[in-house]
Amino acid sequence: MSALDLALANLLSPMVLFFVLGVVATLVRSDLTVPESIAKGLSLYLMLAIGFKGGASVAEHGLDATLLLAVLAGMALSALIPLVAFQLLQLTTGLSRTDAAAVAAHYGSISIVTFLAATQALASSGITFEGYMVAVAAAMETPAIIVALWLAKRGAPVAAGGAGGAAHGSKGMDRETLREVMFNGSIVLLVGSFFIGALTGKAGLAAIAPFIVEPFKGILCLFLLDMGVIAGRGLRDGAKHMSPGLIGFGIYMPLLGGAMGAVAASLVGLSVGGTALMITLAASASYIAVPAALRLALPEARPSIYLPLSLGITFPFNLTIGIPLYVAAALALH
Amino acid sequence: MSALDLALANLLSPMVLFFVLGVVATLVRSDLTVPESIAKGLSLYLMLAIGFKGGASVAEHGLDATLLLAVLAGMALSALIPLVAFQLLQLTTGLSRTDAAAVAAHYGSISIVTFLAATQALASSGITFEGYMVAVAAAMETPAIIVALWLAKRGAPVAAGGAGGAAHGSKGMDRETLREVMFNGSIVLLVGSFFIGALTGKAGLAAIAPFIVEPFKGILCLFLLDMGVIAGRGLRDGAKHMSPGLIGFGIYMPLLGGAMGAVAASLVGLSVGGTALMITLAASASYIAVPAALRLALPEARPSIYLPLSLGITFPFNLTIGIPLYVAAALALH
Amino acid sequence: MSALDLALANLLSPMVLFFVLGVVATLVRSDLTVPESIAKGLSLYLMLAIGFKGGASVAEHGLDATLLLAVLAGMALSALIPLVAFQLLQLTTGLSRTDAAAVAAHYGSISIVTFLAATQALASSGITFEGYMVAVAAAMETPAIIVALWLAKRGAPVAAGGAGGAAHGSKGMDRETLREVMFNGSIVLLVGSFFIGALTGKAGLAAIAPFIVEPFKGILCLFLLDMGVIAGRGLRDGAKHMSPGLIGFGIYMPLLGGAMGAVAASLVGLSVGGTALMITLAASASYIAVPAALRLALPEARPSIYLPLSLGITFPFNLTIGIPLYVAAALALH
Amino acid sequence: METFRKKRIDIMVEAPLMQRVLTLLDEHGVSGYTVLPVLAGRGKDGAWHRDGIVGRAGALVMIFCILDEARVGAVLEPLFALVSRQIGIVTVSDVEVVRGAQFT
Amino acid sequence: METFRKKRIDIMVEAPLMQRVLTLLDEHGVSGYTVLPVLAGRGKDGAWHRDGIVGRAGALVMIFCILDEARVGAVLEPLFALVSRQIGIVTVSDVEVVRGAQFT
Amino acid sequence: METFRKKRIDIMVEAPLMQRVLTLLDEHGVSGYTVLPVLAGRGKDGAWHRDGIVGRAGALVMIFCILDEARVGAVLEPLFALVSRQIGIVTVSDVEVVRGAQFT
Ligand SMILES: Nc1ncnc2c1ncn2[C@@H]1O[C@H](COP(=O)(O)O)[C@@H](O)[C@H]1O
Ligand SMILES: Nc1ncnc2c1ncn2[C@@H]1O[C@H](COP(=O)(O)O)[C@@H](O)[C@H]1O
Ligand SMILES: Nc1ncnc2c1ncn2[C@@H]1O[C@H](COP(=O)(O)O)[C@@H](O)[C@H]1O
Ligand code: NA
Ligand code: NA
Ligand code: NA
Repeated sequence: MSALDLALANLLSPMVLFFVLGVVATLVRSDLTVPESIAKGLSLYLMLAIGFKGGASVAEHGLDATLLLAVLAGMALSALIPLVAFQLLQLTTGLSRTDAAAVAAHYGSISIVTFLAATQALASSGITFEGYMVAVAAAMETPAIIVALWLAKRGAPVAAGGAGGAAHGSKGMDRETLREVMFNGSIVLLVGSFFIGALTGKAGLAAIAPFIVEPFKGILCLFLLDMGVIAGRGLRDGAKHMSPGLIGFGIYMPLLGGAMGAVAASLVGLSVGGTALMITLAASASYIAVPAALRLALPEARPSIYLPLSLGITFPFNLTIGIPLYVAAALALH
Repeated sequence: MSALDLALANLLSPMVLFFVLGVVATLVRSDLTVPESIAKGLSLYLMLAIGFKGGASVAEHGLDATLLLAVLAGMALSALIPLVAFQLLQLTTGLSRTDAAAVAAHYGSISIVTFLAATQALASSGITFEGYMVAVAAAMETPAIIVALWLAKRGAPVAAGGAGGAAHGSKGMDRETLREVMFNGSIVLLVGSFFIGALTGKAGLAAIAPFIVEPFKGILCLFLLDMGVIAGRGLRDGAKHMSPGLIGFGIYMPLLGGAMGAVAASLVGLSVGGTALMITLAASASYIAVPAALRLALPEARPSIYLPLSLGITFPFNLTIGIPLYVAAALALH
Repeated sequence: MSALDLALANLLSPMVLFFVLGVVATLVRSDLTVPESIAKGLSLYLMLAIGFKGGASVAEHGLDATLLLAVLAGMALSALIPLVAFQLLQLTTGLSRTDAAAVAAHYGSISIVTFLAATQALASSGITFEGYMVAVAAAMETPAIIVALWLAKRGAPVAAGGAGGAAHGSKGMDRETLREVMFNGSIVLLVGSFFIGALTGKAGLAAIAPFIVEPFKGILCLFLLDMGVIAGRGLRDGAKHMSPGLIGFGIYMPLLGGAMGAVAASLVGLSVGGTALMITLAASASYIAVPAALRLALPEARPSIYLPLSLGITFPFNLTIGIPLYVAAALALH
Repeated sequence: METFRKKRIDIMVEAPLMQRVLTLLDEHGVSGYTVLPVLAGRGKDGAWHRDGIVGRAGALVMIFCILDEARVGAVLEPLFALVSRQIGIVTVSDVEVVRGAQFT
Repeated sequence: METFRKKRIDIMVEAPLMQRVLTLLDEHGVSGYTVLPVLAGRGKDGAWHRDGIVGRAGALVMIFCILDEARVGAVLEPLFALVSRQIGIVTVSDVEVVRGAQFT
Repeated sequence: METFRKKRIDIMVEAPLMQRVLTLLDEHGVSGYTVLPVLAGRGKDGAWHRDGIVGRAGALVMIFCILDEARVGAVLEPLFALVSRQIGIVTVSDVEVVRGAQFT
């Protein structure tokens, strides 16, 4: 299957088209929105389903020796990518140290929905992947935040603390904030479901498959419709804050991160599918866990910069062009 | 299958019975309600599903030449029915010009849930229909509103404007309001899903069928339970505002509109199923798009008149007695 | 299948594990929560599904002569259990008369989710049960409340009235409150769906099975995750209010109630499955209908006592250890 | 623009009691009221949060009613009698309205 | 801690009209506003409840805006012109803020 | 009916910060607080809307706390220190309560 076929198949998948519908609806100023609690419910569903399926497949195929390696590689990527991103931002954009660090954190961390879309793309090309990649995804959320806070504080003491600091007199990310980041609902549900899937295995999966497997694609479409609406809003509201340099960053950074992910994947020795997912994770940018953490630990950083960039530029890029590219790259590497 | 069989089969369908349950629950003053965001989520689901399925069937059976004709016929109906309704209201009820125009708008426009119920009734009688009837439904929402506003303004200049006017100094339905009506969330999702279904066709449908096809009937039941609660509320609160003349109108107007729909359907040359749906659309009265538009463009019109009439009288009538009648009529016409 | 096998199978079922996940998430102070409207939507779904399935199975197997007997037995249990519970509380805990009566009401009434979990446990052991047990469950909700209010008033006149009283000058549970309790949303939906299932039977079930049957287990998992979060909260916040005596009561009372349920079941002559469910109903404690009623009719009783006890102690006990025990007991009795 | 002095009564009350309070307000012929959702709170009876709550018990709602100063006492007395033994609070504050006649 | 006297305008308005009101506030250069959800209410036009409502019509939202006393009149006039024929109410009350400069 | 003068502090704060604020209020021994959901808003940092938002970042909540005038300063100082660099606003207003002793 050529890269072009992949790209077309992906662009014409209901998932991507519903995302586009959401963007268009917002740009024509339609009042099409998904109520907050429905959106939250959908994301709970997605976390539960993807975690459980990952665990169940681990239970089936046994614990691949590379699991630990993959998790460590993921954490390393999550810590390294922000360093690269930070340098590039300082060179190519006029962002303040704080804002640059904040943006960097997003690209080190991951977007689980991008990950989901990639798994669907693999499935529709009949490519399997290591079930534990879900665990890798979870492990990649936090390190980037810690590194970025350290970047922000170096030579910018005033940036220290924020609400966390104020509340605890400490500097940067205090223990309380760290706890909140690591135990944020999405991660706990993802990892918890992973373990439940691993424990209950085939039988457990069979029992709830009609809920978490069959309708999954359709529910993902509805969720991506909502993501499209939010991305469209990000584009509309964020446009004025975005310099060409920043927009460029939102497009080449995922490619750069993805390349680093590819290296890590081949070092670990992942399968084609696993490689594609590792690239995708490295290329994706967070818009849930990281923003929440930064509002606590780095309040001076402007959400009006990092949210539109991650949601309005990088997410759509990965969803439409990035993923098929990453799958093609993974195929080329094997 | 005789009209009576149809009627019975319809009345004893879970859909209708759950609607009745909702009405009864409200009348015994139970606190049974569906949370707003759930109701909104369900309606998003229904729009997405019905739109997508319509598009997919168009993709499968190719673009029937009558599509354009059917859409035009629908728009004509949407524009003509209010004129008839308006005259009847002025003759048979004491409604003010403004209120009469407002009510007329509802009957020219359509109720997508009534349309859904009709498609289910057809399915259970094994009758197929043109997939593009969904597009016809979408096209019928707006014209009625424009005509009704024109009716209200003729000889009642004070009725002009409302919030729209006040905000823009224009008269009647300003461009902003028109945009809001045409791009309201439900329509955008319905039409957007229709196109996505048409683009992705069989493959797309197969991918998300476990979400939008199999559970559809059941989810519709839950939604109709909610509709029953709202209809019951409409009946309870609206009773005091409703004269016998008005109640009568709520019952004979759908029949009259349905008859006009039957004529249009045979002119266009629709199939049995298509005819039944065209009749249903003409007979149904809006309670979402139109009220929202009128609050902006015709604030003097009293919601306490048109909402109970459309929700409490006409919707239940169509759901229980109307639909089987319309299907029987369609069968008789072929 | 030995009691131990049952216990293990139950403990390792996704349902129970997701409940545990919810508890753990709360204890590590994660922000994992299910939005209120989603939780309410899920419970509407569960009521609709369980009621409908019960009705449909009654339609299929015909009206077993024991139906009426079972319902009466259930009501008797609901009225008797509070008397026993009240005595025990007065002897073993320092609770005030009012609080003791309030707690007693919860154990006389039932928890539908515990009932649901038991039906799943039966299903996975391939044990069938009388469909009308759903009706029994509904019938058991109210009597306990009336008895408990009578207990609270005897010799504690001041406890009389509350908002109900204040609003109507009457004492204890006035007619208005009684109506609210009997027509509370859950009951109306449960009973209504039961009748709809009985009316539409096999055909109706076939039509909506993809919504209410296949995904049921999975949706129950999501709901139990939420229950776990609430139970965890109950444990955390309620701990300080709970004496060892009270905690003990939360564990031996279900066993005692269950034993009374076993007697009733064998008198009625229920099947193994029916017996297990009757025991479960008797053993379960309410946390929805009863608290709401007591806030109106017995406001002096402290929710900080009865909610944590029912949600934090008895519900988890029944879900994890109780249910397999009750199934084993039912098997032993036949 | 001319405005008129009125009073605003805010009532935090348990959801199960809401209907009772609204009926009472109706009986006292207030011109209207509004109910706002409440997410979470803490009082002498401890903390609560709506998330995850299925039943109505435990959650609170906030009802506010704008009325004429002259009627405040007449409404407050029975209102307080109704909620006094319940969980909740009642506050009164000053507001100005544009349509004076609308609020009685 | 030093605080500054400001005014708070509360606007209960039908959901379909919300965007119009916010645009108007923007046009008058207020420094910001907040929209609160509303659960239910009753007024001269009868009672309503959000539960089950699918469309936006029928439901209300509550918008409040904190601004300088001097600007109240300038905002209230057109605001009232906009909502006068609609369902809804407008109230004005006193508040103190910590960052005076933030609210204009 | 006798009422007592108290102060009401309204705090609009980002959802991720909510727990911090509540903890601070607890530490200062206020008798209670209430959290209201917020639908949308606009401030110097731009506009936002809850619909569709999945994470907590970006959304705001409104916390109000009724307390004795004497304690306002003691609470406002650290409160402001906590939220000063965050998105959000703080206002103070007058209210009367029926149970004076309940609010400290
Ligand atoms: N001082 C306060 N300020 C604001 N809200 C309060 C206060 N005290 C109590 N409340 C609210 O009223 C509810 C019941 O209070 P209580 O009856 O003291 O438990 C609490 O859960 C809070 O939502
Ligand atoms: N003048 C105002 N009136 C009412 N709410 C405001 C005002 N200014 C800000 N807000 C609210 O506070 C939030 C944060 O404001 P800001 O920190 O200025 O961005 C906004 O999103 C609004 O919800
Ligand atoms: N006196 C009042 N106090 C509080 N809210 C009110 C009052 N009057 C009206 N409202 C609110 O404003 C909405 C519209 O009022 P109306 O235009 O009088 O129908 C009502 O549904 C209530 O939510
Ligand atoms: Na990344
Ligand atoms: Na029509
Ligand atoms: Na029981």
